[in-house]
Amino acid sequence: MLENFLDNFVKVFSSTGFSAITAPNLLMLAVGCAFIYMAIVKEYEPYELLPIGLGAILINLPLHQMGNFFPVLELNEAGQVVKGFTQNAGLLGLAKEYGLFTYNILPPLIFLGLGAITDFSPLIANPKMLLLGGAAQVGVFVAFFGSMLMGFDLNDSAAISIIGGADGPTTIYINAILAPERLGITAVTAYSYMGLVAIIQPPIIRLLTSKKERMMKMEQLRPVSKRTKILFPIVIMIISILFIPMSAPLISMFMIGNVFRESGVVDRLSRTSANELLNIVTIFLMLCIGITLEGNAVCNWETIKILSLGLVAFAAGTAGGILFAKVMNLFTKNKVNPIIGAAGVSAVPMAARVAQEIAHHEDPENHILMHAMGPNVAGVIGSAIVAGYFLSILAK
Amino acid sequence: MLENFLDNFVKVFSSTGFSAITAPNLLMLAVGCAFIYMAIVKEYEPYELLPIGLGAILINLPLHQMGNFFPVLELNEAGQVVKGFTQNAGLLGLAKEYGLFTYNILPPLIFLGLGAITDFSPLIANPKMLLLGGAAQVGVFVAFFGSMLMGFDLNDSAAISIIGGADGPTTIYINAILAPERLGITAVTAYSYMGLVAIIQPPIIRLLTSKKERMMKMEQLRPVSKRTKILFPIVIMIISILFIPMSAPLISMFMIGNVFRESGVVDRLSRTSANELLNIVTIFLMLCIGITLEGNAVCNWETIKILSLGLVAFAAGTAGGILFAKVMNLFTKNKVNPIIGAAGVSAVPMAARVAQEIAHHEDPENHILMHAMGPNVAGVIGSAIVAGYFLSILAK
Amino acid sequence: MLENFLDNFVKVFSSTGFSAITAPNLLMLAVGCAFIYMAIVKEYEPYELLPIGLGAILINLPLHQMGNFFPVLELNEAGQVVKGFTQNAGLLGLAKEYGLFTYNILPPLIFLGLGAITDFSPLIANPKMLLLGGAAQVGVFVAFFGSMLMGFDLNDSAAISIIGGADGPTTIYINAILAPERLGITAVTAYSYMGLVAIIQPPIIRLLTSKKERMMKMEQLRPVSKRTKILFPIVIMIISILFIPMSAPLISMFMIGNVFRESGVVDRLSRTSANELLNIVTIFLMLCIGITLEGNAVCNWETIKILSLGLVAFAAGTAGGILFAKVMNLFTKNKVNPIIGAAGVSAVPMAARVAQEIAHHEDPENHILMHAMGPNVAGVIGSAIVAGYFLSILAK
Amino acid sequence: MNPEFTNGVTLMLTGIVVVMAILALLALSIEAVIMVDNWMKARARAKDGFNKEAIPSETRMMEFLSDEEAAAIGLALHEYIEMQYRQAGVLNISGPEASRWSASGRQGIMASRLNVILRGK
Amino acid sequence: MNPEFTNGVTLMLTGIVVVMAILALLALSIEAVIMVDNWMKARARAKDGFNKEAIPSETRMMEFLSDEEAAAIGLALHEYIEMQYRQAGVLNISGPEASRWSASGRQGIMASRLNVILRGK
Amino acid sequence: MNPEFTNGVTLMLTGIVVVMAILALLALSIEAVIMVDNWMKARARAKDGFNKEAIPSETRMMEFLSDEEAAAIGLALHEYIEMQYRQAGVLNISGPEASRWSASGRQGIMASRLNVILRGK
Ligand code: NA
Ligand code: NA
Ligand code: NA
Repeated sequence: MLENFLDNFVKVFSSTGFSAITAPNLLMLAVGCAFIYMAIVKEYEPYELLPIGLGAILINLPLHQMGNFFPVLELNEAGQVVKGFTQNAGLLGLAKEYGLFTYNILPPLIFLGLGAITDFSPLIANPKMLLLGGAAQVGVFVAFFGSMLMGFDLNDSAAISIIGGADGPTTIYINAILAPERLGITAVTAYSYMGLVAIIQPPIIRLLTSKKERMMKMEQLRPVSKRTKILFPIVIMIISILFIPMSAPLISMFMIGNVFRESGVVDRLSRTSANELLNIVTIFLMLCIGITLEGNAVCNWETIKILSLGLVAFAAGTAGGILFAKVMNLFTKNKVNPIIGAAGVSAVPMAARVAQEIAHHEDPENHILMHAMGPNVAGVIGSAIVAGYFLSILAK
Repeated sequence: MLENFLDNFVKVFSSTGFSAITAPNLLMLAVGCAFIYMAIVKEYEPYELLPIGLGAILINLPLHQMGNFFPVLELNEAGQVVKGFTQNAGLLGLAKEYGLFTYNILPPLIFLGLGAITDFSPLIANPKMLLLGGAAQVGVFVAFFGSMLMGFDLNDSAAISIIGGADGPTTIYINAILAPERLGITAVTAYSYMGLVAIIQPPIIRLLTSKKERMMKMEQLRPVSKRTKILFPIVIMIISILFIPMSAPLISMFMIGNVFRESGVVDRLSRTSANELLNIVTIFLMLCIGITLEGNAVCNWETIKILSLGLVAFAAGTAGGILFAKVMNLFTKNKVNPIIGAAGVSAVPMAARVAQEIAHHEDPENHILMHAMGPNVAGVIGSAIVAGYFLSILAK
Repeated sequence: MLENFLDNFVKVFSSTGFSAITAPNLLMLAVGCAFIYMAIVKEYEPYELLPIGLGAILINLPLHQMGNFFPVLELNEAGQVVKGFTQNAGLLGLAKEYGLFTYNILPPLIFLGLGAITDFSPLIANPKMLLLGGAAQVGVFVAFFGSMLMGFDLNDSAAISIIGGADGPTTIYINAILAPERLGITAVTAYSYMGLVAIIQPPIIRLLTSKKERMMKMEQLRPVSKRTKILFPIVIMIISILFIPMSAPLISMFMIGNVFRESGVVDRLSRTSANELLNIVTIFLMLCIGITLEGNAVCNWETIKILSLGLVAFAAGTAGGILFAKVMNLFTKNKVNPIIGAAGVSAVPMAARVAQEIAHHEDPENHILMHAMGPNVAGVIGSAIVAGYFLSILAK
Repeated sequence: MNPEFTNGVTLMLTGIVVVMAILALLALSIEAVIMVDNWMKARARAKDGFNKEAIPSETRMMEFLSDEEAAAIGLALHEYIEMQYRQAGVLNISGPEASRWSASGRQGIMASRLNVILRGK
Repeated sequence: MNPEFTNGVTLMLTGIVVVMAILALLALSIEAVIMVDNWMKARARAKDGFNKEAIPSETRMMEFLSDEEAAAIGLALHEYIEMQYRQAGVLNISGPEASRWSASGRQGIMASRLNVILRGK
Repeated sequence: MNPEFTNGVTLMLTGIVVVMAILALLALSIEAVIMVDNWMKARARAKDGFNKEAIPSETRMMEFLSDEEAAAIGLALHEYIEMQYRQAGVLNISGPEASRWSASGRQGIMASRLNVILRGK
């Protein structure tokens, strides 16, 4: 009996996490805590970094099944089913597998909600801002080139470079298809730099613009009618998807959400897309990202490379937007303050706020926030199209 | 290198939707826009027609995967698994496949929400209104007969004729089982005629009733106690399902939602069923209906036949309700205004409003709205039982 | 033709539920109605007993498919797939199968919501209350011993004894793994006794304490800083899961929900976890529990045994908490009123209210509610750890 | 006539009969429920001396009142109840039940119903 | 240079061109939509005698008003509309449309817009 | 005694010991967290000259105030803060932080706490 008792103790203690925890796990536990600190104390992107941090802590505590998923079927080489369903899957493992890797439905759902909270008026009032949103995508292509130089293959390079799009769900969507094993790191890199945009962008803006340029005032945006606001998402959806069908999952849900919002006749659908549905999906998407950060999988040189490529992408996107704005000013009548080009990287709405703050600092009477919102939301559309382009060329 | 560059261009342009778009697609894009116009400008059933229109536009833009679904398994004739899961499924394709075709869970979920927002008091106060709700189902059987005359087989006839039930989720539920390939058209026909009920019903009502009949006043409904309101859904659920077990998916969820509502002790469940859950399910169900409207599948003579059968069903249901009310008046003491028989087709609450407006137009002192709500909600129960009856007889 | 007509009638009537209903079904229909009565009229745990009662009524009406589930695959002995998906599954059957038996994700989702509405301050202010929450788990172990005496095997004994934890989702979680065929009865037993805690506990409390003990006042709890409130769930999560990895599904979601709540920076996630998500999951979890109460499956002697073991567990847990509080008072400076030990069984917040009422009855100036909340929430943590312990030792 | 068609016609006719029969049965069941309800009300009236159930329902009264009005009326009436009604001893309202009434003015409407009864007596 | 690398470079360059071209096309389409919108507004103005669309949108006005203020203004203006505006016969507001306006003060804001027009005439 | 039964009994006893041990460890950890928290508060007090954490929490104060009252107090106090507190130079509140405070009266409660401190000095 006592023997039994001791046996049981041994059994319990050998099933504790202490036997399996590794140094990379401990490192990632610290990183998870750091994310939580950044989210709560610094308020950097708390809706992403807090659940990601919690997920990272959870997955680095060993031997539990919350992040597990075993395939519905296990086949032998004769195509015979060796094993069917198993209980041994966890809530977050299931959400990750079905929500991202197998079906990739969480990012489009996020986009439905984002569509329902996005006001495209500043962009509709000044459609050429779409070009600034496009120019900032140069960051993606520069990072793509950089990734290839660092030895990543085409799929991996595309998946990494999209970090420069500065859109979380777009980054997650394309990585879940092209480079699922690296999804956590790329998503976290994107969100971290988005949280740090107020630190990354200002020096680049100051470097590439003169004080006179930064002090440029822009005229009041023309008013936008309700009819135009309803037609805008429908037109964008039709044209984008006709040209780049692979952009449909992101663009269509984004624009459907926006029609819900602007139509004014389906208030319940619009509110639910923008609130409960968006919140529920955010909880699971971000916890899923968190549980991809298992120490033994992510502690390697590749992670360092991705972190630096992400930084290059953000910087190049910022520069691309600013320089394109300056070029555009050579050919157009209504000049734009080149600072708003930097908002084209997306990171909605932080990058637009950065532009506002710099302009406001140079001239306290100058308010360019609404003008910066144009390229800012255009950058979201731009990145979704870039993602569709990559998938058309690269996905199997 | 330049060659490569051009090659890439060719690759991109051959992957655009232009190469694959067909005339029926273009027609359905126009139809999708027309639905959106009707929803926003005319406010005809916006909660259904707006997302359906958006889904129709999306699916008629070719070559994207949003509406795709590939089965979990592909088997060869030896029962061996040739292929397992595939990434190549889209959000709405999944929702359609799992939500409707494979599991058919979206319509019962809608019914849960409808139960939580339905007040059965006018029906409880005057239970014989259930018979008017039944009489209006004659439209279903007339359309069933018409479908057979037009050469549809039994399953197809049942699936088409349920349009006369004027209940969206019931129509969708039974079509997903008996005639999935035609689901989009029947659902859209039902919702469109429901939107047009104020145009379809008045001439039939005027034709079948005299001015004196239309001016009939009805006495105040007796008050209904809370206890009766709670017992009503439980009793309806037990009896209906005992007699027609196949009506369970619709009737049980409808009545469970109503118990949540009337019990007064589970306010959180009642609110969530009636709001967030109903809204989320509506978004996906209606987008799913939209993506069944792929041009090449729906542009054919059958669609025209279904549209006319649907109209016959609505008209016959309206007539059935009115005539039965007149017959009932021959045998009962408390006479009913026969107009309220027309409300038995369901199309909650528009048909009841039509009855009110006609009566009110004949005599501005006459208010029969609450009386018309009786057959109106009874029609929902009636159609669900008809659906269960069809499934008992026909489903494999 | 007439023959056909009569044939059809026979077909319809042979498909009614009357042909298949059994005496146990009728008994369970009465039990379902009794649950609804208790929920609405007595307001005993209405959020659980009302939907459970409705589900029980539904499943005891025969021949419908709402509770059915047929596996995705049917294999022959050669591992070949004989049959794939089938339409013949019902909404609640699917929810039960995927939500509980196969994946067991509903209980952790409930815990996410509970975390977001739980205030751990009273426990943080006085951490030794955790020991009272632990001592009340003695009820689980006593019931475990009793189950073995009654001839249940180890898995069954563990699954039954967890009723003494007085936590619905924990009971459901562990039963779905260790004794799925008995899930409905154990869950219903747990919820019923939780509803009756105000009847079960007082005599035991009065038996084991003197009037003087019951009149003991406790000093004001020390204030708890926001920083501590945020660190608490993170620390609990890390330590519990490190020691008992199998407790992760319940503990991690509970604590993640609590971090959402206390962080103050993700209000949307916290609100959604605590409201819409919790409500939606409650609806389906409770209806699922209801449909496990099929008469022919549950009407047997085992059910009577489980009901008595559950009562023993509640009583022993209450006693364990009280006696441990008295022992603790021998060794500590700040004495506790031993009544609050009874709150350690969980049944949040009813058991804490029982403690308050008894103390308040002895001395109208004595308010121990907040002190009783400490062991009360500690009991939830304690039971989740016990569940993890059972699963580490017993689960395959 | 082909057999499928005949089959369809009988299916249709059976359907009409079956559906109407079930709905008629449902109507009768509801009448039965109402009878039981009335009987229970009568019994309660015989026992308590007045008819609680006959009073216009909360919901119907609420239609004519804003939330603020309901709250005001409810609170005022609750005071009245506390003072007078419980003296009348007709109902034994106390403890949590009483505080639940006063908690929200909306629930006070229930009090107003009782008030109507008292004065009507 | 290895072929994968060449491939990548051309992919990158094609990408920039394709993405910019599509965005430019989108910008042009939006301009086209705005032109159509302006033309429809002009036509409506020619037909109705005033420009409904040019008025600051509901949303924008709402920003400066609390819900209560909006409700008060809306209700007051609805009375004004009922009396004066319909005499002016510019718009044919009646029946359910009119009652929908009065239903909620928020929708009354729409009335206030028309009021601005009337007075501005 | 059969081995399954023995096994069960040891399992039960081990369980009690393990669970109590873990809960005791959790209790000790919480005490440790509280000690760290107190040490950080003390350090902050030493640095800032007053104890920010010791003030009743926002939540607790809010219980006694309606939203309107909180807003009013908050706005008034924000003015006070802007004028006086920043002169005191104890905290460096400016830019977005300051405007966030004034944005919502609820956050102004935080200002009221600082006010309490100032006056208490
Ligand atoms: Na972007
Ligand atoms: Na109907
Ligand atoms: Na417990």
